[in-house]
Amino acid sequence: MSSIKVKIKQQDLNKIREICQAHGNEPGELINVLQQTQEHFGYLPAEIQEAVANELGLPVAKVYGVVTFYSFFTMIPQGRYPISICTGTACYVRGADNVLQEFKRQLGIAVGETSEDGKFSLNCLRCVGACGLAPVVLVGDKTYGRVSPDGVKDIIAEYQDKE
Amino acid sequence: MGKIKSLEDLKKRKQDLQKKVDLRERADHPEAYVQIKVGMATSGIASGAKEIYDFLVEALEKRNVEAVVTQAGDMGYSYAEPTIEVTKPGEEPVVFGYVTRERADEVIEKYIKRGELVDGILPQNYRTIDDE
Amino acid sequence: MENVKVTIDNQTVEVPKGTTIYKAAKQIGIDIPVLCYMELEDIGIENKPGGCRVCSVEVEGRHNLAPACATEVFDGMAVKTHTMRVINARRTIVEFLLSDHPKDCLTCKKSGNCELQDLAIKLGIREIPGQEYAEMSTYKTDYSPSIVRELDKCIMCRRCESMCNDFQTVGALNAINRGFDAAVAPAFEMDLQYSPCTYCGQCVAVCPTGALTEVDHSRDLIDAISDPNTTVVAQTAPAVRAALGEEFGMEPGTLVTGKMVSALRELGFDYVFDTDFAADLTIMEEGHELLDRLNRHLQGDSDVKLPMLTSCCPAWVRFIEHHFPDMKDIPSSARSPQQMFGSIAKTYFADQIETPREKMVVVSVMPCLAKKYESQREEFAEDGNPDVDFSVTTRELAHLIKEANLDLKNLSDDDFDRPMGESTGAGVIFGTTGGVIEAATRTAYELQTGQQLNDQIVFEQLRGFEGIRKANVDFNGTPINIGIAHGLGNARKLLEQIKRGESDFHAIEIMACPGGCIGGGGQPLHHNDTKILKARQQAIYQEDQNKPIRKSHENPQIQKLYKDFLGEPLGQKAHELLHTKYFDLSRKIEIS
Amino acid sequence: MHLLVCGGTGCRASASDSIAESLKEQLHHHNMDHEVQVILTGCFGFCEKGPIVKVLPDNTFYTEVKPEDASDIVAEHLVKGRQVERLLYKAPSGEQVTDSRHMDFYKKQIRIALRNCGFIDPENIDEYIARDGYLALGTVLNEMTPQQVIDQVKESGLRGRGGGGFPAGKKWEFAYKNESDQKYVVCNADEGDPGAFMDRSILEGDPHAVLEAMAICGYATGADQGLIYIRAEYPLAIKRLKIAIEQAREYGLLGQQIFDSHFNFDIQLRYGAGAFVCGEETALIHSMEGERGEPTFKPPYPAQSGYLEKPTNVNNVETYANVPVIINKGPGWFSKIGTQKATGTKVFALAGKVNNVGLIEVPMGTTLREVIFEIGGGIKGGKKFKAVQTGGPSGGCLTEEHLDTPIDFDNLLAVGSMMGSGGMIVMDEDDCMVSVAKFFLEFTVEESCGKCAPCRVGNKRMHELLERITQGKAEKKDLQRLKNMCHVIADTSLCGLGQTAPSPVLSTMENFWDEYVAHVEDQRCPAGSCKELMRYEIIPENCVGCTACARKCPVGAITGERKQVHEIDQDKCIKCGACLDACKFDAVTIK
Repeated sequence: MSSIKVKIKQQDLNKIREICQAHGNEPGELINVLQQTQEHFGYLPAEIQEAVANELGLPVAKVYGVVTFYSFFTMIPQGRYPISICTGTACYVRGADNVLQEFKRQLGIAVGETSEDGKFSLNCLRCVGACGLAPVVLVGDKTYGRVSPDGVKDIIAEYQDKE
Repeated sequence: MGKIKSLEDLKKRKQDLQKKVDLRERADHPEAYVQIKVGMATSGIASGAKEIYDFLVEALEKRNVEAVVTQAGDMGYSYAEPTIEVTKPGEEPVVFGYVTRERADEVIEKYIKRGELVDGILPQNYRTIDDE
Repeated sequence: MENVKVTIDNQTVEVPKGTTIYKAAKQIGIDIPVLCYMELEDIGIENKPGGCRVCSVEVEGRHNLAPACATEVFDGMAVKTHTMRVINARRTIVEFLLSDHPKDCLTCKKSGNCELQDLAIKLGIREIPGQEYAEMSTYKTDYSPSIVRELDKCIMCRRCESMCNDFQTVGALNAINRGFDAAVAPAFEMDLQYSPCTYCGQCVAVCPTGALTEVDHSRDLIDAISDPNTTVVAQTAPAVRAALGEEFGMEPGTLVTGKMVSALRELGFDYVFDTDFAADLTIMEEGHELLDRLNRHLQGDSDVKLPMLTSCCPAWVRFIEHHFPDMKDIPSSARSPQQMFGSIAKTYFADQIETPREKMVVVSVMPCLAKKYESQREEFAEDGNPDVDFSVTTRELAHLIKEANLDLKNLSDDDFDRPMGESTGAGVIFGTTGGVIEAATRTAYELQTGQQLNDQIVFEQLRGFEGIRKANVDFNGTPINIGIAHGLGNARKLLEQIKRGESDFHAIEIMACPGGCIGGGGQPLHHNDTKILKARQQAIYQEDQNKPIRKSHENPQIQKLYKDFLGEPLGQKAHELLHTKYFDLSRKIEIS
Repeated sequence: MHLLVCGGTGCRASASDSIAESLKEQLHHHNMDHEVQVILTGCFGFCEKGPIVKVLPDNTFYTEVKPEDASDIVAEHLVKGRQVERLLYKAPSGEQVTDSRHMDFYKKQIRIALRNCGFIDPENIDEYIARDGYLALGTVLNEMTPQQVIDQVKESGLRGRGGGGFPAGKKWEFAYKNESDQKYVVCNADEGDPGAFMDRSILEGDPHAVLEAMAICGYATGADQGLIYIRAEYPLAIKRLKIAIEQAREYGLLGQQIFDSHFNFDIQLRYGAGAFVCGEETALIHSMEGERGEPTFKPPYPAQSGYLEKPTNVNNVETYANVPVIINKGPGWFSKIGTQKATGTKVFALAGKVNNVGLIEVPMGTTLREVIFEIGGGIKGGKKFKAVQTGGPSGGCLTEEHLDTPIDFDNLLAVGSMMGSGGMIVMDEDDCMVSVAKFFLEFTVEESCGKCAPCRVGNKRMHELLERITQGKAEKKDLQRLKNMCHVIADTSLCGLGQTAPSPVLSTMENFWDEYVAHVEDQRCPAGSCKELMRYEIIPENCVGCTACARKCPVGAITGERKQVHEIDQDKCIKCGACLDACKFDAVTIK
């Protein structure tokens, strides 16, 4: 019998330690720590959560419980061009669902998934506060307003050939 | 700027900073201030309206007159350009024609400050959207 | 304390301020159904998430229904617990719960003992509208050595989460996901065996449904007994006899030792022995180890590890291996009674009856789920043949007895077989918190001082129900400080004291379950009534009192065992067969 | 002159940053950098026509401005004094509006919470101070006792703007009266209502107002620590808050011995990670403590045992934003605005099928009609008004007959909706009310924390049933069952999220019963929006076989030879409507 070993890269562990220490290794800072950790790594895979749990002295089950509670946290790496469709009410009544369906169809992935080539990931978000431009789609930081299902193809094409 | 140590300090600081937003403050409630419109259509500019406009903004501030100076389009008095329309709070607008820097100075000192009439008043022949 | 008057279903009752509607109603015999609510009095655990809403009642002047379990009464409050509005709500909620619950009651381990099933029966639910198209949560079933998790059956009562985190501080289980997908599970939904779970089984003990159950070995048992070529040997833990009767409608605290022996014989066991015998053996080893450490300490040996911690409880052992691996040399190296029994049965006794160990099946009947796992630990086997083949719980035994149509109540009182059925009162009290250390004290005292205890055989200062107890026993001029903890959260407190160098204990007994083994995860379900645990404790002490011999070292069969086979306590053979070592099982972050 | 460029999220999304930059460049080019100041402000509210550039002092209101328009604005308007007509706002009547004060959109509004939004540079504390910023805090610390502050807030009648409408002063008093060595003031900025962005706009446009109010609340309740719980998805608001906190500390308006008093107060940010339920104050507190954001049973209330089990006052952004004004202008001034039971104003995020989408602030008691048809400029595209949804997922859909209801907390409740945080979505004849209910339920199902059974399972079941209705698979008796589910979930859920989750369903059943019945009995969607109840078909007589539809069909569901009648494979059809748009011969029809 032996201990359970969680493998992680030295530089990743250093980064996690740095983030945890910046928050005083306080268990109460878990969410802030996870925010920064995800900001750095792009997502929160199991070994990262294990390391955070270890640094903060928390059961990893608890860290996982928190990660799976908040929609902001993800265990799946995001695409290089994360696509977010606003599904706030204003966008909904102006046809966001049709736009979403079209993205799903064209990319062949479901919400919360990343395309196989790692290029695109698809997410929904609630109200970006640009209701005047509804329906709104975000690709990374760039905002597309008054998007119609017809326009989806063009948005994807804009990134398809980029690296 | 350093720390604000007391309420007095804050009030003083506010006084000093007031000018930063005065223009916007007045734009929100122009009726409470002296409003001056400078006719600045192409012909107005050609006859020197821009200089008058600049002069008014500067002079009013220097002389501590709370006023709103705005640019307006063609006022319909092409013959008398440059023209300015002055509305004092609660009073009817008065339009002055052939305005030069000297005349503008006179308008401020006599009409706006003391309420005396000066030469060059033009008859009013239009209504603004405000009146409706 | 200020009292308030409250009217419940037109009856007025006066209760202390701060009492909940549920408790006030209970006082006047009004039964409000609950599902998630759990209060374990005496051990300070209250699970009150207000989650199931089954206890909803109508409070005059309130716009919505109030959860009786969480709502405190106020003076002049008027409550109705069974209006049509309440009945409709309650039934609708249970329909909701059932709509997301498997309907495999026929084969579910919890059938007949399931709080959700009871409620469905009570509310007369006959159909679940919309079931045809209702999406159901699905999770993979997780089989660990001790515990089966079928999360499809989880109703999010959070009782297991409370036990695992608040009471045990193990942190293996936590609520995960949210909304309809929410459940209670280990991190990343990993199997329990990779989690820090200690297999204490307290999650199973409180689970209202079949989401958390024990690994069932009754099929293996039937197979073993049915095989004419194997000799099947039973050992029964002390706490089993104090609880088995409950499964047959007897009062909690009824001792059924003799009837249990009859039943086991009837079921076809070839030998019915007693784990108590091995408990006496444990005391011989552990007691000597304690004295050895103590005397070295008194002689100024600074390397000696004190306090010595008991090691009978496998959940506790796994806890220290997982959570305090740097302290793994503090517990006694003595194996638990179950494992000592196994290794003696398959050597000493196997020789006596001239049966090779492969042909012998040792079955333990335990109040415990961690014992299932313990019997499977690699170090307790020889050439792949385990010392204890498998372990069944009190509940599994009860099922088998019922299956065999045996009327436990009316069975004769039989005695255990010899040699390994001989035991003392000291062996019996292993079944309750404080018992191991009391048994050890009885022996250590006499061995150390050379004086007989006679009438002072009972150490009242070691008994009780508080989570952490401290006592001082005068070993004829040498004061010995003893600590007792039940519940791993309490154990953690003592361990942290030791770690900080603030502990002045010489010996500490630790049991993972509330009340010790009597409150084990394999016992008949107490359904949150801790009075049952106290009754079982009394039964254990009663059994001790009834025993003609009450000190382990006076057990004649133990004396014979040492003389004929083992030699000296802590001797070479004893070390080989009766001692063990501990491992570092903690999670380690390693650089890849 | 001042050029105000809207820097709210909506306008920034359309590059208002670059507009400001281009304007500065152009000014430099024309040598006017000294006379004209460019200020990037908070939200103007008129998001429909963003990005907005406003020229002061003449109030010229340029809409839908692009960075390349900067040269015209400077060269024409500023240099030559001619308004750039093509950028002026055109009212729905077609008339050009030259001065923003004459826009219907602004006419009925009174801006208290939004007083500085679109007016000052939110990243400059001096501009806030110039607008009487921190005067209220100074006054309170110098001249008032905590009880007097509480009394003023009580007297003003200010009620919580986050949803429930609980009197703010009363709440402060509870926290004040619970003695403790440590107390906290929390600002709930976890706006998660789909279609609401007023809190974000206030934080982006006037962050100091919230800081000042929190400090006032800290003084009144006896707290020296403030926490702002803000959605991590609000990067701009976070940035501006951080700047504001830094500036306030520099000026000594946060920190030790503020205004030379014994009062210390500082503020930290805590980030929400995407859970709507964290708008509920106990859930919010758990989230701030690093836990899952699950609500707990009240009592104890946060005022008794909140953050780290210490007395805690929680209010939302808009509530706080009103406080400095109440102190400065007096509770009497404030309580004269609005109605007797609901004083002051309310900010709404007006969106959906109205002409003027945007952020508005109106006195309580303004009617829905005034908001939708005057401020909102009526229904887009001349369609017919059908319903207005207030209160987000907790609220309901109101109809024509409710349009003259004066908006306040109690009135909206009485007609089956609620104020909520201020989302107001207008719907027209094309919106199916069952689908709208389903949309909100989908949101609730996704956002339910899963703690209590009625919300966790019940809402899921309701959503499934609504789905069946929109697919024409439900029976009449299901409607009765749906109603019962609504009542039980509302009656038994643990927190406000679950208790109000059925409101969108109940209110649409109440107001649009026939529409439900049509789906169930005739398998028909009267609004023509439920896809499963729709069929696209080709009218053979009209089809000329031009192949336009087949080429446009994204799933290849249309077959047919050139110059032959085409056909739609119903199994493949995803009902996107591309064929209908493509056909020039009216040969495609919806059945």
